[in-house]
Amino acid sequence: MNGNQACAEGSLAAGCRFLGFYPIQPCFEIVQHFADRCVDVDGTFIQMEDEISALAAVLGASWAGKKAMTVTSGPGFSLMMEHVGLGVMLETPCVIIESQRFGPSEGYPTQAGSGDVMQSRWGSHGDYEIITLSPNCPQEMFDLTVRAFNLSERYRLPVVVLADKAVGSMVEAVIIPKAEDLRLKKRKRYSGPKGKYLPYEYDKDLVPWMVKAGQGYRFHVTGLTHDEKGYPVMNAKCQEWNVHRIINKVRLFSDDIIDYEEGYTEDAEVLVVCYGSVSRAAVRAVRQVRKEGIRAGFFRLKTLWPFPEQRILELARQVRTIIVPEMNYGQAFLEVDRCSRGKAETIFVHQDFPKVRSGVDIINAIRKADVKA
Amino acid sequence: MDKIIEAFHDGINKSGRDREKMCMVTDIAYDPEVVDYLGVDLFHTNRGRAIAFATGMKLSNPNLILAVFIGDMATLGGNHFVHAARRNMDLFVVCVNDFRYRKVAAQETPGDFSRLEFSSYCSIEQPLNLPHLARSNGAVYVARWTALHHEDLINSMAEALPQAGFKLIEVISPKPELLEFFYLNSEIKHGEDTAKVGIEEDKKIVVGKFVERERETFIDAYNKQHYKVLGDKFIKIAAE
Amino acid sequence: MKALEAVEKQEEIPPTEHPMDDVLRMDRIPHIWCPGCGIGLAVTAFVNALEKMQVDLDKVCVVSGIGCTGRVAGYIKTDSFHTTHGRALPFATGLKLGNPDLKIVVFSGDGDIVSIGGNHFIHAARRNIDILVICVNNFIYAMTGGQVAPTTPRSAYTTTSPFGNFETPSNIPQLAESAGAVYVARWTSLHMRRLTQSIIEGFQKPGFSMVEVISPCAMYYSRINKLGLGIDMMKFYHDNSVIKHGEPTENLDIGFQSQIIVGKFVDRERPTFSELYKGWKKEVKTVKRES
Amino acid sequence: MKADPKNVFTGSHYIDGDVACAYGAVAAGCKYLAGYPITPSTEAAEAFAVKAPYVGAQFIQMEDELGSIASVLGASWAGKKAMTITSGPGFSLMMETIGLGAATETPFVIINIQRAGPSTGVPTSTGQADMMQAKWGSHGDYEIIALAPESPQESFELTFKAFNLAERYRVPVMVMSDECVGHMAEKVVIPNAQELEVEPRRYFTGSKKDYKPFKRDKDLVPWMARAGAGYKLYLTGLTHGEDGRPIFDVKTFEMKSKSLRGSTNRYLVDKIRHNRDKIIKFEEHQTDDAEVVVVSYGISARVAIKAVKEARESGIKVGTLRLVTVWPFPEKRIEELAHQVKGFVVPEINYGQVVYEVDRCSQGRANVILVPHGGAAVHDSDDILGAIKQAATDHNPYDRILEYTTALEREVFGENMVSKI
Repeated sequence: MNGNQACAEGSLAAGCRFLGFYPIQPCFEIVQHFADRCVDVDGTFIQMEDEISALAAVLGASWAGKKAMTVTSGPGFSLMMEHVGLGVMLETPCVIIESQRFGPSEGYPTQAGSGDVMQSRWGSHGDYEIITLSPNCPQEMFDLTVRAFNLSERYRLPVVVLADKAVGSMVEAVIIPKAEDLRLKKRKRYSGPKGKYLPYEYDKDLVPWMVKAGQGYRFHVTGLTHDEKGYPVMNAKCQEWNVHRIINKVRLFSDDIIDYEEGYTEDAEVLVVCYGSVSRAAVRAVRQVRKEGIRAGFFRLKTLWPFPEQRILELARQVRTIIVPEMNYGQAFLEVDRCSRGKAETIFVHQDFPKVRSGVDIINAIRKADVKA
Repeated sequence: MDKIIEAFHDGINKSGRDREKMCMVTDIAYDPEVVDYLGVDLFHTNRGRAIAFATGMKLSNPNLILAVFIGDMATLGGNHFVHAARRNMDLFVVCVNDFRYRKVAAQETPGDFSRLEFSSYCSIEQPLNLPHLARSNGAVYVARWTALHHEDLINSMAEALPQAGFKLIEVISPKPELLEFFYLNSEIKHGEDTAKVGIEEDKKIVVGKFVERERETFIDAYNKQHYKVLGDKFIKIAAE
Repeated sequence: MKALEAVEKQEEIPPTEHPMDDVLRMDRIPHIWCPGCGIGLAVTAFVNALEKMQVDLDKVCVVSGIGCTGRVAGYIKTDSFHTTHGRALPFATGLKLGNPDLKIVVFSGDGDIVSIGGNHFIHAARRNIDILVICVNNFIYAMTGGQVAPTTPRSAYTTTSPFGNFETPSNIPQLAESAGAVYVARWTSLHMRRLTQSIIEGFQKPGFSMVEVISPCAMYYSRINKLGLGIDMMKFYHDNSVIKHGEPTENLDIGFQSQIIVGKFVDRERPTFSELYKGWKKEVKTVKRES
Repeated sequence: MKADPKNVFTGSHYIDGDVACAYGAVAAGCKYLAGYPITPSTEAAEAFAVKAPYVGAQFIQMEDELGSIASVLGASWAGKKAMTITSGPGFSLMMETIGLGAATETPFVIINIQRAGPSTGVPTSTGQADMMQAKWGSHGDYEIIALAPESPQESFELTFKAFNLAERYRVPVMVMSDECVGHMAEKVVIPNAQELEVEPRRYFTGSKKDYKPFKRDKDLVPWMARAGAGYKLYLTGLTHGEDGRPIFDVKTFEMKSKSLRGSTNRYLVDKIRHNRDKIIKFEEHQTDDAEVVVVSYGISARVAIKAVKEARESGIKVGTLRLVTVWPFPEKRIEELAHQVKGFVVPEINYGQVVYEVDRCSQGRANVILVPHGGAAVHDSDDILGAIKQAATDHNPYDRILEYTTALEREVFGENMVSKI
């Protein structure tokens, strides 16, 4: 099974029953697979007139009570930006699968890239925090899609899965667990008396309770700054109340969200921080230089946002050099550079052309760093 | 070379318009050879924004002749289409209708769902009647042909290019093996009421020239209104 | 009389139940609309229609975009959504497909529905999604301070057409009809009873229905163009509107202070998206079973 | 080239920041504005619409922001200096086409009058939360220039400068004003046309056959051509080579990239990084002996003045660094200062955006304190003062950016507010 199919399977396994989309390369296969399978599970899919409406429809479906997602790629994701903001403001759970392509604008529609890392965090206007996951193999396309739904339901946020063409078209064995083995998070539902419901009343976890449209709670939600009732209130206090919570519901629980994989870090002197499809080459490179006796380790980000600041700092204290290979001109690198706080030297290894890496440049960078020491 | 581009080439010749002044704005990635073949400037914008892009060009340099080729059945750019027609912006729009997103879903869909094709002309949904939409929003010239109506298409293009205002030619151009089928299943009805030219299953496709009329263009209306109010103080927009 | 006596005796008037209490969010009143605005009337017509139809209000959702009319959702006591500019229709589409039992009303302004949301409007109409659209047309962007709208009549003044508007205005009923709406009507906010009736018809009709409400903007449109107060504009509408049911929609252009043709123009049958989707699904299932 | 006197409304005006932006654009020779009404940026469009017919400029109100920005790109290629004016949500809609503008290296200006977000937020109040979006909002890698004015006078000057930068580097330039500056009416002095230097468009002058739209000079900036002048342009957002034609074949692309000749993707980033010293502008005060430096921009910089003054009076050696160009970021200067100072205080009307850059550039050598604000109002200068005091007295290095708890937060959430990280 390839990554795209695994992703569609993952979404269905996680209970996604609504897909709003607009066709775009290179993630169209996800839609095809979803469309193919959704008839069996009574799901709905609709091709909207553009990506703007695709995400708007997904938000609508989510409020109607469905788990919903959209699938897109770079240019489409850029169009969705306004509604990412609306999703954050209305606190609507939904999942955005984004298959990155190479370059700005149309770029290389058929080639993988990872230039949307910062965009997924900062792309919409205003202040918000978001969760972004980065799979590196078809199995993870499945697992992280499921996790994306869980996180979005738990934190009531749009969650972005940053895949790319390479991972999407990669064919590998994917183990789909039994339905009962999948741990699915349920939406935090309100079930109190009808007159008492406040759409934005929250408790310790900073997440408000949600209801479905048509249950008789007669709630109001708005993209304007709102109070507990969901009514617009336009003052600095209310704005503070909103933004502070929207941001801290992720920041405070970032330890629960952050997920990463480490290898050989116990004694590492050179650390490779990587994510997505590049990480496959990076991990390979680390294994190879280990054979040469270079003490290298890797740190693979599964969640790009929130960023594992603390762990990077701990590792920066321990290692001498941190190498960040990316398929862009420096995005996650900036965060690594920041979090290492000058404790370790940071080196960026970029790639100018859209080709899946062999890892040679990474190996060279590691060797160079080792020699320097 | 693409049949439509060929027709466009001959259409320009026949209309006698200056190629150097002509800009082609598209949201389809044409082969660069098209530029050399046609001898025009080509602007490949992002999906759906070709008409808006061309609007900006026209208003900045009214001497330009703008040919807009849109390929997505006005789905993403439907709004720009409607409003450019309403403003009667001086654009020559060719809508290449391939009944689906050729570049995206070229491969057959999995399983036996031959009906699962993704486009406005998608068979789950009802198709958009683009000529009718254009007419009702104020286009001055509306025609539809299949790509195989070569001569008619050339004539239509030559006829529409010199006119002032928003012109639409819809060209039905599905994948090559279906071209002939559509050609044979079409009937020419000039001046047909656009409300009746919607493409439906088991019905012949109506082609022909449906609308030809005159309306004040955006730039004329702009100049007229401002002259009326400001008199000599008004400075017209002109090329730099 | 009781109230009058109370006033005389300087007693406090006990709050009585308003007939619209159940449908309006009384805790949000007073509303934001200016004196002389027609949006309140359109809301009244809508609320009256809901009460007349005796629908289950729990199953009604009101979705709005941004703008003066965009605030309607916040005052109606059903599940109500105030979304982004122009995107009320796609949001409503998702809501409808997510839960087909809901009855969805999109209540928004001309800028929201025809200008920025124009694409969603034509495509929702083409798909024939089962939604009622109430489009309040006040010829101007009022919330942002009176800019030219696609519906502004020619030669009208606005802040961004300081020398008179020169663009041809949109004809909303014609746009709706040519895109495939099954029910199209237009009334001014003065035609209370007829408007209510149209809303009822549109609401009950399966498919994409659109009711345009011509409403005065006393604050910007009328002030800039020196047309008097809201009441003067109402009066003008009263004197200059002509009811012509079934009029071809191409004749419905509105000029500056010209006659306004109102009435019900389109009432036809087309299969809705949900029906087609259901049919498709059935077909696919049989194909799958056979293979 | 000097500015055209017809376009410059010389004199002393009492106008707000939005109008000043419009006047600055007209003075710079902007001849095309496509806008869509959105609070709080509409005044700029209105002012331009009033002036346009007198100076031969075109104002058009498009059907949406997507159309506005696309038509601005078109206008730019047709030979006019062009801009659009918007605010938060509109800015988000423009993201895709900003990417096209960056990829095709189209000079144009976007004025973003920021408001409190996310989503619709508080349309009528201020915010500074689109700063990161300006740099990162569109997909893929590219670099832009962003300027942040602090007053109506500067709105005029920076809008003027934005056009010059856009023409000079063939790049989208953003003027990141905010509602407070935009709606603040102050004295704006517009100088004589002779005093204003306008950067003319860098048109290609050689023979038509030799023209390549993405062939670069030493500064890595390519030359422009007019549409409809017989150059047979092919312009595309697809990854393209020097001649502007898309490279569909990855191998060719790889080859060209290696020889550092063909591909433009890399240059989109490099041309700004290469020229950043020429672009970057900031203002420093009293940093020579400073122990604490307040790094700020836009309206926050003005609010900080009071706090800095009070801090100096109470004996704290504090200086200020005001970013005029936020992007590209003055990395070098911050790094230099980090060696010298104990801490940076960054007041922003958001929950941390530019502060990340300050933190990164200081490389753990100085503490970084963020004074956050949710938006819809400006900071209380006492909060900034408090943060300055904390930075001056705290000698332990922090592990991360410290978020200062503001009075407003305490008021909204009470003393036992959810603990901060």
